Amino acid sequence: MNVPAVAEPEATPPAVAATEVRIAAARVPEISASGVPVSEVIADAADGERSIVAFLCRECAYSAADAAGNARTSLPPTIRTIMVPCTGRVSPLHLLAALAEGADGVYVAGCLEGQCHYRVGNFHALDRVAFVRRLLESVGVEPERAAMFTMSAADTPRFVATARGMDATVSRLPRLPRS
Amino acid sequence: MTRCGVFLCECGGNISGVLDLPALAAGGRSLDGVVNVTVSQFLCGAEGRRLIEDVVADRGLDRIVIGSCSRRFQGPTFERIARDLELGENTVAFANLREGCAFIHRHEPEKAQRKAETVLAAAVARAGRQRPLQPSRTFLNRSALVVGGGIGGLSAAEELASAGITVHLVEREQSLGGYMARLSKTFPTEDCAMCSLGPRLANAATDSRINVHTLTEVTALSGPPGEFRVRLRHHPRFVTDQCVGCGTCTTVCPVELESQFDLGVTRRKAISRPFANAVPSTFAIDNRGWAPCTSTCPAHTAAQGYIALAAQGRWADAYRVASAPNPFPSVCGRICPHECEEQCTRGRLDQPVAIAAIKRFVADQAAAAGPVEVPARRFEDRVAVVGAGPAGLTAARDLALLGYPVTVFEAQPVAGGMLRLGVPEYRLPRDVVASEVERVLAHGVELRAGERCGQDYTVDSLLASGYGAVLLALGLPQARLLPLEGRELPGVIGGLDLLRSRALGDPVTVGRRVVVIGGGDVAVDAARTALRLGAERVTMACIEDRATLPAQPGELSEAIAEGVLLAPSLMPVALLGDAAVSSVRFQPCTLAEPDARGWRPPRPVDAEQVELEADTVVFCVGQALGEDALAGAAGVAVAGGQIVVDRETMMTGRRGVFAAGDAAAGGGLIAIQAIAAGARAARGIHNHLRGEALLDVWPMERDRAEVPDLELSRRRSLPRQEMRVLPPEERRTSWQEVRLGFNEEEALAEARRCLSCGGCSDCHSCEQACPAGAIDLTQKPWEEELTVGALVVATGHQEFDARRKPPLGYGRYANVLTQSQLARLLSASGPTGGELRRPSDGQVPKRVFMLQCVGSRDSTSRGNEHCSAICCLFATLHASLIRESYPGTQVTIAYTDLRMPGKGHEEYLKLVAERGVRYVRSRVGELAEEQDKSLRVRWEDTVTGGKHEELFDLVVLSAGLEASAGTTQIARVIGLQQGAAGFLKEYHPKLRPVDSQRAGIFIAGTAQGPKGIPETIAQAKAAAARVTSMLHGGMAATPVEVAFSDPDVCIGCGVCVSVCPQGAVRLVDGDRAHALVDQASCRGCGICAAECPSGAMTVGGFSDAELLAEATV
Amino acid sequence: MPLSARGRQIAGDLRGATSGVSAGVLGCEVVRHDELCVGCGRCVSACPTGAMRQDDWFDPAQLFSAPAGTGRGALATALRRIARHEPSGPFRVPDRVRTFRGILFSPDLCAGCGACVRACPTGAVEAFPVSVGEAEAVPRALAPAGARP
Amino acid sequence: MPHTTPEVDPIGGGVQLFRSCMVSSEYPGAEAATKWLFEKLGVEYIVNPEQTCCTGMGYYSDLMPFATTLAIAARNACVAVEAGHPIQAYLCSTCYAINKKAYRVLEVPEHRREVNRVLAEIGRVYDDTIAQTIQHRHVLEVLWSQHEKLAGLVRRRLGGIRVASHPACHYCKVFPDEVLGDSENLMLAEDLLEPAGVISTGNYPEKTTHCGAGFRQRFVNPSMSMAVTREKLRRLAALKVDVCVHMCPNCAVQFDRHHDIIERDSDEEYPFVHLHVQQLVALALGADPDTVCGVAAHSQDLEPLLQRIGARQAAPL
Repeated sequence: MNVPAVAEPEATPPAVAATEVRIAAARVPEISASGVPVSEVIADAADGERSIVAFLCRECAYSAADAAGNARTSLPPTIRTIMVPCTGRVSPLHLLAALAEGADGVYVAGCLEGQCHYRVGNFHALDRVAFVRRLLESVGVEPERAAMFTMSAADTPRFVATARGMDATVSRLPRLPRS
Repeated sequence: MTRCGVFLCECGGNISGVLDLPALAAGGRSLDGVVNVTVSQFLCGAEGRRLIEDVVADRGLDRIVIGSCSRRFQGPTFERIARDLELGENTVAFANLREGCAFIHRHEPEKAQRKAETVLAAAVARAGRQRPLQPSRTFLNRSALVVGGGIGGLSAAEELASAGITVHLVEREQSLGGYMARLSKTFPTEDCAMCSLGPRLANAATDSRINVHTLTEVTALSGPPGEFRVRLRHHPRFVTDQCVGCGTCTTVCPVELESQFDLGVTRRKAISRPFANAVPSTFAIDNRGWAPCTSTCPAHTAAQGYIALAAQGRWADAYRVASAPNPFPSVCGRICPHECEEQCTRGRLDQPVAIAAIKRFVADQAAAAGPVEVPARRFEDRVAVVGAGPAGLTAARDLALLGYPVTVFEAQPVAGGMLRLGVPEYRLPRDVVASEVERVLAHGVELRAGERCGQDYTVDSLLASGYGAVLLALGLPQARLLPLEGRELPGVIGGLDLLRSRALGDPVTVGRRVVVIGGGDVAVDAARTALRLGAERVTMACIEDRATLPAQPGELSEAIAEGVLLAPSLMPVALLGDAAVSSVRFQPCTLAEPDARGWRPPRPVDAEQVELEADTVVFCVGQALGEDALAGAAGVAVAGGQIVVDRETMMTGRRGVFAAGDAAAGGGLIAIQAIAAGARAARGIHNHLRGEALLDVWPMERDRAEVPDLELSRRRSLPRQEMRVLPPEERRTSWQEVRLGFNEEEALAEARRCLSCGGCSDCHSCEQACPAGAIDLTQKPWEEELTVGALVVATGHQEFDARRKPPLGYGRYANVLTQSQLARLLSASGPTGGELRRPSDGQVPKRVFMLQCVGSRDSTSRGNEHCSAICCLFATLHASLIRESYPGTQVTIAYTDLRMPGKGHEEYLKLVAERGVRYVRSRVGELAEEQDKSLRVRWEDTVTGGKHEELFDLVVLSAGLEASAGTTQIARVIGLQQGAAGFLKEYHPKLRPVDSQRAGIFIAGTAQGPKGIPETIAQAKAAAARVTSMLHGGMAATPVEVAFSDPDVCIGCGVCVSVCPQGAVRLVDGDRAHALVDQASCRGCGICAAECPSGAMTVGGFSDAELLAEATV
Repeated sequence: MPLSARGRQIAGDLRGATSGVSAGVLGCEVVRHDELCVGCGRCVSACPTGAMRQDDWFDPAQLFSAPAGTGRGALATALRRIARHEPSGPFRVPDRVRTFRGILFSPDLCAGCGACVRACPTGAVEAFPVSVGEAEAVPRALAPAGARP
Repeated sequence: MPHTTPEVDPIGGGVQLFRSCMVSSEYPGAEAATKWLFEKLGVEYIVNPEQTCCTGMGYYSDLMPFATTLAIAARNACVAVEAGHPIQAYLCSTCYAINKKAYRVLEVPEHRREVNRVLAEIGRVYDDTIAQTIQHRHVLEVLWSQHEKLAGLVRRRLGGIRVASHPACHYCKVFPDEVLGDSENLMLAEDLLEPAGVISTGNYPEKTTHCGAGFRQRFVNPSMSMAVTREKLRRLAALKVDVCVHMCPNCAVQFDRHHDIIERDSDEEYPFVHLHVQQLVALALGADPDTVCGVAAHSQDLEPLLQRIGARQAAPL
C-alpha cells in the first residue's frame, strides 16, 4: 500500500502521574505535518474544549476502549466514541461531516493489520483516512486532524496512548474554523 | 415522528457516582423525539425490565435509548426486551455512560457531565434515524464438521454423535490420534495413553454418525452459521480398503524416510502405518510427487525407483523398474546426456548422484532378471514397424506386450538403428546393443532385415497387405552435405556414412589429415573414429564457439584428451583440391540470433580466411530422411525434414500411419526422446486399433517434489563416485569401451547417496508384493463440498522447534532429545519397544539431564512469551518412569519455576521427588558435546548460588507448545484470529472460552492455548454442547446487521461486488443492472456501503443516516 | 442516488439516439460533465478501445461542482464549510479508494460507438456523432474540444 | 552449500571508516587490510580526522559515565554526516555496539536536549536530520554487501584450510535481532571466506562462549579470564581448525597475545592461529602479508600458515 506514514500523535507530556508511566511507554512517534509544524503551535486553552469523534471497530478498538474504562483509566473528555461493525464501514463522508459539524479532530481505530475480523476492512480504512488527509491538506486544513490507529483487542495501553496522543495533537491546533 | 423513551441507569453508583443523572434526565427531556426520561438504579435487572415495559405501554414508545454500560456488555439484554415488546429489531440505541464516560472521567465530573449530555443527544439522534429491520430465517443443518482428529476432536465428535448430530471428522495426517497417540504414559496417574485413546479411536471408526476423513484438509468455507458450505481436499492414500494391514509391503519398499510420527527418532518406509491400532488401519504411501530426476527424464523413468532398489542390491527389481518404460537401459546408461543429473537435488548440496552410471550397472545385470516370457496374443490386427531403431523397437515391444503381432522392417542388415550403426563401439559396444535388441525380439517380434521402405515395399503396400497400422520409425539416416564447390571431390564423405560402414565392418580408410565439419555428438564420434582408423591429425571445425558447442561436454573433453584438435567459430566456404580434396577454406564467423526453430545460423566476421589441409573431409552437419523412403506413402506430410505428426495421437496425415523417433517432427535427436516417442506411438496405435482412447498417449504428469534448503543443509555431504576411464593414450587407437562403468561396490555406495526427494519412488514393488492387491498408485487428489451446521476446530499444537536455540545443540548433538521424542522411546509401541536407549550408542543412559522452559517463558525473539503449562509435569512423569525402570539412572531436572497446578499434581511431584529425582533451579544457556557424545552442562543453581559443571549421557529438552501448522492454516482459510504463538483467539476468555470470533465456529484444546488432556477433553465436550444448543432449534434468525442495496437507487457500477471480502454481493443484470446481497453469506462489515458511490448500499443498524446523526450531534 | 434534472434529461433522450449511428461515423465529440460524475467507472469498462481511462489522481475541484443532494454533493458541502482556500491541484489516490478517481478521455482512440454514454448512470458523458460529410470538411483534430463542429 | 547470511543492498560509498584504538595500536594490519579490501570491492570511504574515540574502553570498564559516551557519540555522528559519509563502518564490535546504543538513547527527547546543550558549546547540534541519515554498520557488513565480487577476485585458493569464527559478543548480543544472520550462530565470517574455498566448521559447541577479555577482567581477574579463554582454545583445538577468525580487536588481543602463554601454562597443544576476518579475506585476494595484513604485529608465528597458502611467493595476478 502506498499509503503515507499514517499519522500517530506525539508521546504523552511528561507530567503524567507515575502510575500510568507504563502506559506512556507505548511510544508513538511525532507527526511531521506539512506546513504547520505541530510542536510550535501552542493554542491557548481559553478558546474552549476541543471535540474529537472516534470511530471504533466493534471487534478490537471498542473492546479495548471498554477494557480501558473497566480499568478506570483516566482519558481526555474531548473524545466521543461511535461503534462501527468494522473500520471498513467508515466512509470519507462520515469523517468530513463530523469535522464540518463541530469536531476539531476525527480518528478511526481498528484491528491490527492482518488481524481484521473481516480480513481487509482495516486496509480499506487506512486508505480512506489517507485520502481524507490529502483532501484536508488540499483545502488548507491540518491533515493531522484525521488519523487512524490499529490495535489488538487486548492492547489497552495502546488504545489509551493513541487516545491521549490524538487529544494532545488536536489541542495543540486551534479550534477548527467553519464558514 | 418516532416516540423515543430514554432510560438512564445508576448502575449501583458506578454511573450516578460521577454523573448527575437527574440533571441529565432533565436535559434529555428537551431533546426532540423524546417523550419520557426515567432513571433507575439497576436497568439490567428484573426491576429495570418491568420499568421499561410499563413506560413503553403507558407512553406508546417505538424507540428506546438506554444510557448505561457499554453496548458490548448488556446490549443483548435490552435488545431482547425490545424484541419481547414487539418493538422489532434495531429499535434500541445506547449511550455508553459507564465505560465511555463515568469510569474514564471520574476525576473531572463537570467535563464528564457535559460529555454525557452530548453522548445522550447522539444516542437520541441515532434512535430517531433507526428503522426496524426484518430478520429472515435460515434452516440449521443438523450436522457438524470437526477439524482435527486428536483427543479433542475425537471427544467432540463422540459427544455430537451421541446427540444425534452427523459429524464429519477431518484429519490432515494419515491416521486419527493426534499428539496423544505419541505418548507412552499420562500424568499424574501414569496410566498408558493408548489405553484411554484406543477406545475413542475404535468408537470413531465404528460410530455410523461419525464420517472419518483422513489425509484431508479444509480449503474453503462460505455461507452463514447453520448452513456452512465447506470444501474438502482429499490427498490420495494410494492404498484401497482391501488392505488387511499385514505389512508385507513395508518389507519390499526400498525407500526409508524420517518417521514423522516418531518425530525423527527412527526411520520408516515410504509405505507405512504410524502405530498398531491406527484408525483407519490401512497403510498409506508418502508420495510427494515426482523426484526432479523422474520429472526431467523424457520417458519419466522412475530413476529414484531403480536407484533405491540398487542401494539395497536388489538388481533384478532395479532392472524391472529401469526397463519398464525403456527397453534399452544399458544403452542409455552409456550414451544418454543424463539431464536428470543436472536437476538432481544432491547437486545443491555437493555433487549430483551418478544416475546414468548406476543405471548402466543395473542394466548389465539383466540376466539376473531372468529370460523374457513371450506375452500372450490378444488381438489379431498385425502392426508393421518401419525401422528397427530405439523408437521402432520400443513401440514393437510395447505393442507385443499389449498382445499385438508385430513385424519390424529394417533397411540395414542389422537391427538397432543409430544405436548399432551410428554410435561407435568404444562408446556403445555392439554386444550391449545386440543383447537388448534380442530381449525386444524375444517378446515374439518378427524382424525382417534388409528390406528398404520405399523400394522393397511402401506404406501403401503394407496397408494393402493387411497390416492394421504402420509406424514410420525410420530415423534420419541420410548424412546432409553442405552445397560447397568441390563437394564431389573424392575424400569428402558424410559422417553418418563413415560411422555406418565402420559399424557394418566394411573396409573404410581415412587420410593422414582429417577435417571434421560440425560441432555435435556425431562430429565428435566421427573425429574419434578417424583417430582410431589411424589418422594422424584430426581437426573438428564448427560454427559454434567453445561455450555454445552442442556436443556433450564429457564426450568433447575425452576427444580433446585423445588429441582431437578443435577449431571453433569457423564456417566452411570451399573445398579445394584437384584429384582429391587437399584443403578446406574457412571464414571466421559468430552466431546470429536464433531462428524460429531455435537454430542460430552463422554470421561471417570480416577476418581473413583460414585454410586447413585435409586428405579426408567428413561432413557432420545434420541428418535427413532417406531419399525415397516415403515413396508410396500418400498423405504423409513432411515439414522441416521431419514427418508431421498429430501430437495427441502420434498419427501422420494418413489414417493408420504413425511416426516416431528422429523421423517425426518435434522428436529430439537423443535416444531417450526417441524411446519415449516410441512408447507414445504404441499407445496411440492401440487407441486407434481399438477405436477408443484406452491409454493416455501422454502419461499423467505429477508435480515435482522439491527439498527445501533448510532440510538439505541438515544432510551430511558424501563424495561422488567418479567413473574409472581408459587412459587417453591407451584408448586412442583401440575400440575398447572407454568408460569402464561401476563395479558392484561403487554402484551400491553411489546409490546410497540418493536423498529420496519424491518419498515413494514409483518402483511398484509394494504393488507386486501385496497379497490383497490393495495398492493403487494411480489415485489423484479429489475435492468434495459439504454443508454443515457448525464447526469445531481442535487442530492441536506442535512442539516448539528446539533448533531455534542453536547453543542447546538440538539436531546437531546426537544425545539431545525433546520430551516428545523421549515419549516415543519410552512408549511400548515406540521404536525401541519402551526401552530407554541413547541414540548415539544404544546404551542405557546413566545420567539424564532435563531442561525446562525451552522456548517458553522467553521474552527474546527466539521463543514464546507464554508458559506451556504441561512441561514440568511431562518431565516429572518421564523422570518417574525412568527411575522406575532403571534404578541405576540418575535424573536431574533444571527448572525455572516448578509449576504443578491442578488436582493431584503437587502430590505427584512429592511422590516422584522421593523416587530420587534431583530438581535444581537453573536455566542452562548452552550445552557442549564431548568426543564420546556425552554432554557437558554448566549451570548455576539460583537457590544455593553454587556453580556446577557435570557430564550427562542424555539431555532431554522440555520444548514448549505453540499452535500447530494445521491451526495456522485453518485460521487462514476460515478467517479466525490468532493471538500470540498462533493460538486461536476465543470470543471472551471467561464468558465464552470455546466460542471463536465467528458465530457457529467453536474451538477446543491446545489449538486455543497450552493445556493438558483433561482440560482439552472438557473444552471439547463444552464445544459439542455449544454446537448442540445452537443447532437444537432447527431454525435460527439471521442477524439483521447485514448489507442491503436499494434496487431503485443502485446504479449497477459493481464496486461493491469487487470489494466484498465474503463474495456475498453480485450484480443482477436486466434492463437496470443492480447489486443484490446474499444476506445469508454477508457478515455485515460494511466495506461495500462505505465504497458505494450512489449511497444505495446500507448496513442494518449502521446506515449512513444513523452514523451521521450520531457523529454530527 | 436520484438523477439530477439535467442528468435525467441528458440520459433520457440520448440513449436511443446513439444506437442508430451508422458504422461510417468517424469517432464522437465527447463532452464530459465532471460535476455529475460519481467515479463509478462503468464508462471505462464499457469502452471497447480504452479511450475512457481512470487513473489514480483526483481533483477535489471536481467535488465542489457536484450538485447538492448527491453523495458527492454532501461531501462537498462538508468540505466547503471547513476549507480555508480553494482546493489546490489533484493528488494521488490510495489504491483501495475506488470511486474518487479522475476519468480521462483520449479522442484519438475513440471509435464513436457511444457505449460510454449508454453505460453512464448519471449522464456525466455526452457524445455527438460526427457524420461522414462533416468529417471531411473540418478535420476533427482542429475542432475546439466540446464545440459542435 | 547455500550461504545462510541474508542478502543486503550493496554499499558503494558514503562510508566513514571509524578507526578503533585497539586496532590502530595492536593490529594496524586489520585496518590496512580493510582499506585494501574497500578499494578492491569499489567501496568509496574516508578516514575522518574529526572522528574521536568511541569511549567504549572507558565506559565498559566503569571508569566513565554514559553521558560522556552519549555526547561524544552524538558529535561523531554530526561529524560523519557533515563530511557527507553517514555510514559509520566500525572495525571493532565494541565501537559498533556503543555507538548504536547511544543512537537509540538519543531518540529520547530529554536525553537529546541534554546532549544538544553540551554540543552547543562547540557549535554543533544533533537534530532529526542527523538522526535520520547516520547509519551504523560493522565493517564485515559493508564487505558482505559486495560479497558477489569476492569469488572473481580470489588469487590464493585456501582449499583445505579449516576455519572457525569467534562471533563478537558486542556485535551478536547487544542487538541480537539486528545481526546479519542468526545471532546464536553467526555465519557472516564463514560466508565471506567461502568463495576462497575454506572448510568452514559452521556451528560448533560453545561457539557463543565469551573470549575471556571482558575489558577490565583481563587485568582485575586474570585467572578467571585465562580460564575462559582456555576453554575456548580447547574447543577449537578439538575441531582441528587451522585459523580462528575474529571481528573485534579485544578478542584478537585476548587470543593472539595469550595463546602461547596458555599453551605453556597448561602444557596442552592448540595447533592453530588467530587472524581478523579482513586479514584472511585480503590474503585470499592476494594481499601482501606484511604491508597490507600487518602480520608482524601478531604474537603468534603466522609463517607456517602463510607458507601453506602461498602468501610468501609473489601472488599470481
